[in-house]
Amino acid sequence: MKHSAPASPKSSGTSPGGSPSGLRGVARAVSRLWLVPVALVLWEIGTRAADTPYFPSPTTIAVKMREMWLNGPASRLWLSDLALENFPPSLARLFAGWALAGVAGIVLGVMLGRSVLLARFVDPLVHFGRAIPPPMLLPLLIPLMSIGTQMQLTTIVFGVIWPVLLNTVDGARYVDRQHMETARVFGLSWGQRLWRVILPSSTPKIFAGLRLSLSLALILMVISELVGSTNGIGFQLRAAERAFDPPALWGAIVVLGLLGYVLNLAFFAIERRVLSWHRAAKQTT
Amino acid sequence: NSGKAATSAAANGLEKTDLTIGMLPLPEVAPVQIAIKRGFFKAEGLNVKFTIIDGGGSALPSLLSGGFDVLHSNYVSAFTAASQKVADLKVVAEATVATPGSFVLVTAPNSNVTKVEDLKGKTIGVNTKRNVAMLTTSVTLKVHGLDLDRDKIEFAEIPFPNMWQALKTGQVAAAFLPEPFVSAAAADGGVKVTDLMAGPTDSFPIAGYFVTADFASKNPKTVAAFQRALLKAQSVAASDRKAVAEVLPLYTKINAQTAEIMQLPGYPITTNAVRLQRVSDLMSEYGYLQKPFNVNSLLLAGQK
Amino acid sequence: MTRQAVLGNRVLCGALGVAGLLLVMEAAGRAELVDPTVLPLTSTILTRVAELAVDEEFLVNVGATMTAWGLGLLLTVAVTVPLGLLLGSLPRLETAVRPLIEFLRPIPSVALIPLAILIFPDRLDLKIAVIFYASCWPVLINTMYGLQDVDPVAKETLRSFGFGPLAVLWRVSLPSTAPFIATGVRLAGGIALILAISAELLAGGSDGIGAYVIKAGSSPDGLEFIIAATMWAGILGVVTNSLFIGAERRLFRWHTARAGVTG
Amino acid sequence: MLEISNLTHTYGSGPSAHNALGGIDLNVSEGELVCIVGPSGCGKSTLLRSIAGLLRPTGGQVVLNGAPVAQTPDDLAVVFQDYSRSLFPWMSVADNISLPLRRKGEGRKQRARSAMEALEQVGLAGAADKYPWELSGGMQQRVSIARALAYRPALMLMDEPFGSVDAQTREDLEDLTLRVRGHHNMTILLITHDIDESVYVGDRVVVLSKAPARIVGDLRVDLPGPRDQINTREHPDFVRLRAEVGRLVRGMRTSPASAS
Amino acid sequence: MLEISNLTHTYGSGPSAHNALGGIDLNVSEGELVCIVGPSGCGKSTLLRSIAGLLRPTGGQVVLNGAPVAQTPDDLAVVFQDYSRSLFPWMSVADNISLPLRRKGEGRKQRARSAMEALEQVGLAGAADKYPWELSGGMQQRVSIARALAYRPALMLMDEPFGSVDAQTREDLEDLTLRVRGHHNMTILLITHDIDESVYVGDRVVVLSKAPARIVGDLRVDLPGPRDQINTREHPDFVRLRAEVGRLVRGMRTSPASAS
Ligand SMILES: Nc1ncnc2c1ncn2[C@@H]1O[C@H](COP(=O)(O)OP(=O)(O)OP(=O)(O)O)[C@@H](O)[C@H]1O
Ligand SMILES: Nc1ncnc2c1ncn2[C@@H]1O[C@H](COP(=O)(O)OP(=O)(O)OP(=O)(O)O)[C@@H](O)[C@H]1O
Ligand SMILES: [Mg+2]
Ligand SMILES: [Mg+2]
Repeated sequence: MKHSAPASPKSSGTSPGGSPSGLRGVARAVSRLWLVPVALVLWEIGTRAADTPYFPSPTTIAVKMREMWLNGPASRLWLSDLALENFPPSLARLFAGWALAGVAGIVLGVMLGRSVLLARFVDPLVHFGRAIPPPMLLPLLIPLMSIGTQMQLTTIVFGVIWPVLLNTVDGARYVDRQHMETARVFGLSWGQRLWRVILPSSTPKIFAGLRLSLSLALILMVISELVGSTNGIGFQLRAAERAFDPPALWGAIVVLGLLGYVLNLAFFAIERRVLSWHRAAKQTT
Repeated sequence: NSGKAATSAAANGLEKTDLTIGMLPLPEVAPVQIAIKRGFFKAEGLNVKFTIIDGGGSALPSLLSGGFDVLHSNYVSAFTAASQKVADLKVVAEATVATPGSFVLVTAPNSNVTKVEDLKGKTIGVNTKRNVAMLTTSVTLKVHGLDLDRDKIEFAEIPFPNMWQALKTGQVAAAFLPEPFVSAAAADGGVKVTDLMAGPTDSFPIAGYFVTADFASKNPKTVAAFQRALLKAQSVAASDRKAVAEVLPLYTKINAQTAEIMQLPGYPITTNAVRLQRVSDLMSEYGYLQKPFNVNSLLLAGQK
Repeated sequence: MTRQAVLGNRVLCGALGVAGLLLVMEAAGRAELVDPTVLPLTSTILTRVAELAVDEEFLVNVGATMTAWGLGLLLTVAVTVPLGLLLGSLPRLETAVRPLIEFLRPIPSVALIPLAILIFPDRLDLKIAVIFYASCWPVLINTMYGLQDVDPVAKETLRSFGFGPLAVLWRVSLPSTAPFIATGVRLAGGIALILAISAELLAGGSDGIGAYVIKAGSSPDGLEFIIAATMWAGILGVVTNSLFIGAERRLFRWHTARAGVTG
Repeated sequence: MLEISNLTHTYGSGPSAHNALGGIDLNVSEGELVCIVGPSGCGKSTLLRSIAGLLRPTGGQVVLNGAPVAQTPDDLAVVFQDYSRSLFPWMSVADNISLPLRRKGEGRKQRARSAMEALEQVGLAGAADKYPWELSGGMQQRVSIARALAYRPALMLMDEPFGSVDAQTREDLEDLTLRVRGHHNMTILLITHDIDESVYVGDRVVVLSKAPARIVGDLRVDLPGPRDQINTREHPDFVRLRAEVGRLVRGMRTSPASAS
Repeated sequence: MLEISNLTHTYGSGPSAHNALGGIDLNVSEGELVCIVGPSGCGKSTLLRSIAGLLRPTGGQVVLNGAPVAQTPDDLAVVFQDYSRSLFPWMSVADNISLPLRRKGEGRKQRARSAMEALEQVGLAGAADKYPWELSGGMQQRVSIARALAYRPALMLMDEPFGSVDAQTREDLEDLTLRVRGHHNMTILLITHDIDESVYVGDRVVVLSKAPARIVGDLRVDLPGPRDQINTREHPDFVRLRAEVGRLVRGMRTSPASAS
C-alpha cells in the first residue's frame, strides 16, 4: 500500500486536500471501471463467435431490455409499464427480506456468540436449517403460510440469514479477550457491553456477512418469485425461460447483476463510514 | 446376450448404439421402461439408459449440449422452443395422448367451487405456467364462457406433490392435477370439477420424444431402430395395463396399489401430424406462440 | 448424570435441542394445529427419515450428492482463497475487478443452471461448476475482509526482518486470516450442499438427492419422502459442519485461546 | 478490605501444566497502596486477574469486603499490562474514558468533564478526540491510567502502569496516583518492576518468588510525611528499604526454588 | 552506516494533522550503540519506523550504507514497543524465533538450535514449545528480544525493549545486548525511558525534544573498559552523564515548545 499515512476517520473517504477536482474524479472512475468495457467487448466477441441462441450477444440483450423495460415516457425515467409492474415489488421484497434477515441474524448471532450454553442447544438446528435448500422448504411453508408476500419473505429470510448469523456468531464469540475483560472490570452493563464492545468489535465480520447476504437476497428474491408469484424480476426471468426467449432471460440476469452492483456500491459507502476506524487502525504504511 | 446385440447392431449398421434418454418420472414414459426391461432396445442393437429430469423445458439444454440423445418433453415446451428457433428439434415418437380422467381440475372437499363457472376471481394451481396444464385449463375455461382477464382468474405455479397441500389450505381454489395425483386427491375427498381433456382437448397429445435435427440426420438408422423398439413397447403398454403397473416402481415412487387403480394415459403407436398441429394451433390461439407454427418441420421424413 | 455433565456435553446438548423441537412439532401436529393430511406428523417423517437411512437406493444418491459437494468445495477453496488473497493485497486490482464481481455475485445460480448445462453436458461437471459459482463468494469476501483485520504490527514485524510482500502474505496474513476464511468455507459448505441438490433438482440426473426428490415427486405419497430427503439434507449439513468445526478447533486453538473462549 | 487466602492457580493440565501461584496469603486494608514486585513471569498478573475475578483460581479464595469474589467485583478498575489491547479502537480517547463513567450515573456533560480532567492529569489534554491507534505507546498507557483514575474505584489494580513513559512523566504519574488515592481513599494494588518506585509509592511492598509464586517478603514502608520525588528518595529509610527489596528480588532468582 | 538528514514526518492532514518529527539529523557509524531518549509521545517510535522503512516520512531522507531507505532494508531486526502484538499467536515461541532465520538460509536444524540458544540467553529455555499467549508480558517481551538477537542483524532497532521485565532480568538483558553487539559488530539504536540504562548501554545518548521531535542533545558516553552493572554505575562519568541526560529530558518538558 502506498498511502502516505493512515487517514483519520474525519478525513477519510475524500482524498487529502479536500474535494477532488473534476479531473481527479474522472481519473478515479476510470481506474475503477476500466475493466467493464473490456469485459463487455470480450463478451460481445465471444458470443458472436459462438453464435448459439442460448448465448445472445450483449447488444442483442441490450436491445431486448430496452424494448421490454425502457420504452416508457421520460417523465417516468423511461421505465415501461412492464418495468414498473415488476421492479418495485421485487425491490420491496428484497429489502424487506434482507432487513429482516439482517436484524434477526445479528440478534441471534450475538446471542449464540456470547452464550456458550445457548449455542450448544441451538447449534445443530442452525446448521440443519442452513443446509436445507430453500426451494425444498415448500412442503413445510405451504401449510403454514399463505402464498405470496408472506411465503416470499420467509423464503428470502431463510435463505439469506445464514451469512449474517454465522459471521455475527464468529465476531461476537471472538471479541479480543482483553476488550471483554476491560468491560467486565469497569462494570459495563449488559447493554453497554453489547453496544459499546461486542457489536463494534464484531462489525467487520457482521459487515462481511451483510454484504454476502445482500447479494444472496437478490438470488432468494428470484427463487421466492418462482412459486405462486404473479410479478417480479424473478417471475419475468421464469417467464422468459418458459417462453424460450434467451435475450429476455439474459435481460433479467443483467438487471439482477446491475441491481446487485448498485446495491453493493451503496452498501460499500455505508460500510466505509461505519468501519472507518477499522480501516485506519489496521492500515500499515 | 451383449455379443448378440453387438453383431445385430453391426448388421443394422447403427451409427450409435448407446443412447441416453432424459425423461420425467411419469406414467407417460412407461413404454421406455418396458422396452428396456423386455429387451426391445437390445434386440435392435441399442443400449438405452435413462436420466430423470424435472421438466422438458429446463432439460432441453441437455439435449442441445449432447447430455441426452433423446428427450421426453411436453409439446408445449418443445413447440415454443422450436418456434423461437432456440432448438432445431425432431419428433421421434409420440409418448402420450390424454384419456378421459387422466387430467382433471380438482378442488378441496367443502370448497365453494363446484363448477367451472365458480372460478371467477379465483386462483388456479398449475405445475408450470405456459405448459400443457395452463393451456388446457385456459381452453376449458373459455369453453365455459370465462375469460382470464375479464374474470380475473389467475394461475399460480405449484409443484404437483404440493398441490394437495395448497388446495386444502386454500392457497388455490382449484388445481390442475394429472394421474396419479387425481386418484390420491379423490381418496382424500378431493372433488372433480371437470375433466380437462374433453371437447377441443379430447385425446389431446401431451408429450413426445425428441431428438435434435442434427442428431436425426447423422443417425437415421439409430433413430429408426429406437422408433421400432419404442413403438413395440407402446403397443404393449396400450394393451396391457399390468405391464405398465409392473414397470412404474422402477423409476417412480408410484406404489403398486396406486398403479393398479389410476387412470393411464393413451400410448399412441403412430405419429399423427394433424393431432400435433392441433396443439400448435391452440398455442397460437392462446398467445403461447407469437405466430402460427407448422409442426411439419418437426417431423422426420417417414412421418409426414 | 449430573447437571454439569449434561451441560458440558456438546453433543448431548445439541441432541436435547433437536429433540425439544421435534417434540413441539409433533405436539402441534397431534393437536391438529396443522392438518396432518397437509403436513405429515413429525413422527411419520422421522419414520421415513429412518427408512431412508437403510434404503440402499437413497444412500447411493446421498453418495452422489456428497461427491459433487466435496469436489465442488475443494475446487472453490483451491481457487478462491488464493484469489481472495491476491485481491485483498492488491487494492488496485481489486478496484478494477470489483464491478465485475459485484455484477456476477447476485446472479442466481438457478437462472444459470440451464445455461450451464449447455457448457457442461456431464452432470457431475455441471454440479461442480454450479457449486463453485455459488460458494466461492463467501470464501472470497471473507478472505478479503479477513485480510483487513490483520494486525499491522504483526505484518510490520515480518517486513522489518526483510521479508517480501509474498512472505508477509503467506506467513502473517494467511494464518491470521485463516479463522475468518474458515468461517467463509463453512458458509460455503452449506451453500455447496444447497447447490448440489438444487442442480440435481433443476437439471435432473440419474443420481443425487435432488434426483431422488424429483422421482419422489412423481407420486402423491412422495411428499413424505421429499420432506424426509429434505431432513437428510439438513442432517448432512449438521454432520459436515461439525467436521469443519472440529478441524477449526484443532487448527485455530490460538484464535480461541486469545479470545478467551472456553469450550 | 481484601483477604486472599491460600490462593493457587495452575494453567492447563497434564504434563504441560504450569503452576503459577503456589499459595498466596495476603490481607490488604482499606486505603492501602500495596506494591507487588517479583521476577518476570512469576505470577503477578495472574494474582491480579484472580482478584479482579477475571480468572477462576484453581484453589484458595479471594474475599473482598467480606464476600468471596466469584464474578468481577463492583467498583473496581484495572490498568492492564497490555494497555494497547485494552483500549477500544473504535472509540475516541475521550469516549474510552467516559464509557465506564456511565455506570457511576454521571450525566453526559459530567462524564465529558471527568474525562477531560483525567486526560489533563496525565498530560494528554490535546488527545481527547484522537483514536487510540493514533497515539504513541506511552500515550496509550496514560489513557488507560486516566480511564481508571476517572472512574474513582474503591479498588484499583494496576499492572505495570508506568512502564512505557519517560522518567519525568513517570514521576508525575506516581505522584498523581498518590494524590488521587489520598483524595478518594482508594485501595490500590500496583505491580511494578521498578524497585525504587515500589518503595516510593507503596505503603507496603510485597515480594513474590519465582513460579510458583509465593510471598517471600512483605515490607511495611514507613516513610515520613507526604512523599516527594526528591526528598523521599534521599531519605535513609528509602535507601534501606530499596536495598532490602532489591535483595529479596535478586535472592529469588538464585534460590533453589527457581530451578523448577 | 546510517545517515539521517532533515527527517520530518506529519501524521494525517488538514486541521488534525500532527507533526511528529521536526527535522532530525543523525549519523550513526558501524558498530555503534545509540540510545534515544525523549518524552513520551515525542516521536521516537516514528523515527525508528522511518529508519526501518515501515513508514514513508513526509520529508528528508534516511541513507543506509550509502543507499536511501525506501523499502525495508536488508539485514535489519526490530524489537517493537508493542511486543505482544508483534509475536505471531499461531506459532510456538520457538517457531516465532526461527521464522526470520529462514531468510538467512539456515537449515531446519540450525534454526532450531539458534532459537534454543537465543531463548536460553533471555532465560526462557523452558518456554520454547509454548505459545505467546501462554506467556507473561515480560516473557513475551523477552521472546521478541530473542527473536531479534537470533537474527544477528547488521542493524538492530529496539523500541523500549526492556520495559516489562524485572530489574535483575533487565540488567542481564542489557549485558546480553552489549555482549552480542560486541561479538557480531551490530549497529544498534535503542529507545529507552530509563536514563541510567541509556548511559549504561549507549556509546551515545541522543535526546529528543517534545513533538515535533528535534535533537536537543547528543552525548558521547566515554566510560572505561567493558561495562559492568556495579562498577560502571558507580563511575563518576556515569553519574555525571546521567545527570546531564536527565537535565536535558526534563528541560524539554518545561520548554515553551511543549506548550503546543
Ligand atoms: N497512526 C498515527 N496517526 C496519527 N498520529 C500518530 C500515529 N502514530 C503516532 N502518532 C502521533 O505521533 C506522535 C509520536 O508518536 P510516537 O509513537 O513516535 O511517540 P514515541 O516517542 O514513540 O512515544 P512513546 O515513548 O510514548 O512510545 C504522537 O503524538 C502520536 O500521537
Ligand atoms: N493463558 C495461559 N496459559 C498458560 N500459561 C500461562 C497463561 N498465562 C500465564 N501463564 C504462565 O503463568 C506464569 C505467570 O504469568 P503472569 O502473567 O502472571 O506473570 P507476571 O508475573 O505477570 O510476569 P510479567 O512481569 O512478565 O508480566 C507465566 O510463567 C506464564 O507462562
Ligand atoms: Mg504480568
Ligand atoms: Mg513509542
